[in-house]
Amino acid sequence: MSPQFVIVAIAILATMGLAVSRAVVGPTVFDRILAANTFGTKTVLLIAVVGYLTGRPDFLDLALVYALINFIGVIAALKFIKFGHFADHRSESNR
Amino acid sequence: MTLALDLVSWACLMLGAAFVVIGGIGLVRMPDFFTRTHPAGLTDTLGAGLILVGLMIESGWSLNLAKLAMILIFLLFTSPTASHALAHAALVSGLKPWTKPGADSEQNRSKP
Amino acid sequence: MKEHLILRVISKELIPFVMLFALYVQMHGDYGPGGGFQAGVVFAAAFVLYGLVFGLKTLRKVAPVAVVGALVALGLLIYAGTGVAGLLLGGTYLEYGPLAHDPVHGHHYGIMVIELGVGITVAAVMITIFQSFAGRGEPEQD
Amino acid sequence: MAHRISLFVSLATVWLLLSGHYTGLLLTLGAASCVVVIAISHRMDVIDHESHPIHLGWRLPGYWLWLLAEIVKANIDVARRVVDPSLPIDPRLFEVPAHQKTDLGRVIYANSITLTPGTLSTDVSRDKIQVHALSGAGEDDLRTGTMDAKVCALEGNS
Repeated sequence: MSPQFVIVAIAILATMGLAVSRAVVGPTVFDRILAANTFGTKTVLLIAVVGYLTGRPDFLDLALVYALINFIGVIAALKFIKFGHFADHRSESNR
Repeated sequence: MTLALDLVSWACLMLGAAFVVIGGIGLVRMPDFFTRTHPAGLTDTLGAGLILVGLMIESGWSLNLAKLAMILIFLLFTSPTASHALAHAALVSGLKPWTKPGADSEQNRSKP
Repeated sequence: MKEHLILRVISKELIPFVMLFALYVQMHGDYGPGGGFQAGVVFAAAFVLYGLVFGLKTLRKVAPVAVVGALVALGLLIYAGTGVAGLLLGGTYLEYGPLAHDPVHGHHYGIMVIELGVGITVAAVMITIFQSFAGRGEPEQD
Repeated sequence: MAHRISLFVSLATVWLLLSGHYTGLLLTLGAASCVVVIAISHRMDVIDHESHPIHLGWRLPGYWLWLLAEIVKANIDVARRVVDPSLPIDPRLFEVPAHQKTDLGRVIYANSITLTPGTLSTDVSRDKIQVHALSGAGEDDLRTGTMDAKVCALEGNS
């Protein structure tokens, strides 16, 4: 087991914990989405690092998928809190 | 792997880990949403970048290097987009940015 | 969100690569983590992003409900058809061996075709779910 | 048409880098996948000069290198502010002029601003970009107009 990966994994986990605490405290919904986004990108890193830690770099595919889903999730959450639904809006004037 | 590369990889991973943790601390310490996006950007740019570069050096010339590069490029494309969309939505919804108490920076500031 | 400049440009850049990645996951089911189900979900994610950014109406133009519905059935037909093909060629239902002269190749192709069927169905179902759920609360006009 | 060819080339490159299995069957499937993706992208109308900026050409890598140096500098600055016990921040919201001629140029500029921690673009309009900065230093950096000029140079005259 390589110690540098363990240290990095612990650092990432600590940051994820901090992000979760921010998501719980809030106070606004945007803080929570921001924290969720940070949590998501840290998960991507964690998957990559754990892949190397366990000697299975196949995990990188999963990290790519997670990065993708994270981005789409944030956009979807934003659209939802903005309009309350995903349908086309009459006045989509959000340049 | 040669010793030099090993050392560079170690340095990248440790520095990246440090940036990620500092970003996490900033996320908790900062006073309002807009200031919090900056440390969050810290973890997504140099934090993620250094960790992924460290892993790239570790994997040597292989397809894993290409995949790590793809993850990095993907993050560098999406993370500012998500931050911008979030900040824009917050501003449109009427969230007021926190300013330093006592300093009315926008009026007092002389334009250089 | 079509007017949102940055989101629009970045999505246009990303969507083709998301779809390609989905197809990669689809084709490499035997070699790494992946397979039909995951590929279908990722493929549908590209359409969900498109629908979120460019609007539901545009998404319906690109992926009409009727076509997507037909694809759900097509995927299922491919799956069942492979099974029946095995039956007709002298094996049991969903036995891949008889599909080629060499049973090993038969297994290989059989699994690939089955996964393709799964992938098509999952992607189509996901897009259908998004279209119908996103349509809720739609202003009753057009 | 040039954009489709360049998209095909980049898709094929990505496939080859991802795949790692160079057998006849998988290469054929890969080529077929690229064609399918281009067909669907064409239907979605997402292939054009915005999504596939081949006209920027070789100027892009040079810009990235410059941006990388900026990102590193900004990262160190923000990290220093975060760990400082007195939290020396002075956030402000302001607008900077954007002289880019195309939407793509403005997108590159806005995303570059966001990508350097300490500044965050919050709104993009025709000739200016609204920015939230963590400190006066970030604002001064942007007000020099170096990044604006770099992105304009990247756009070229095409």
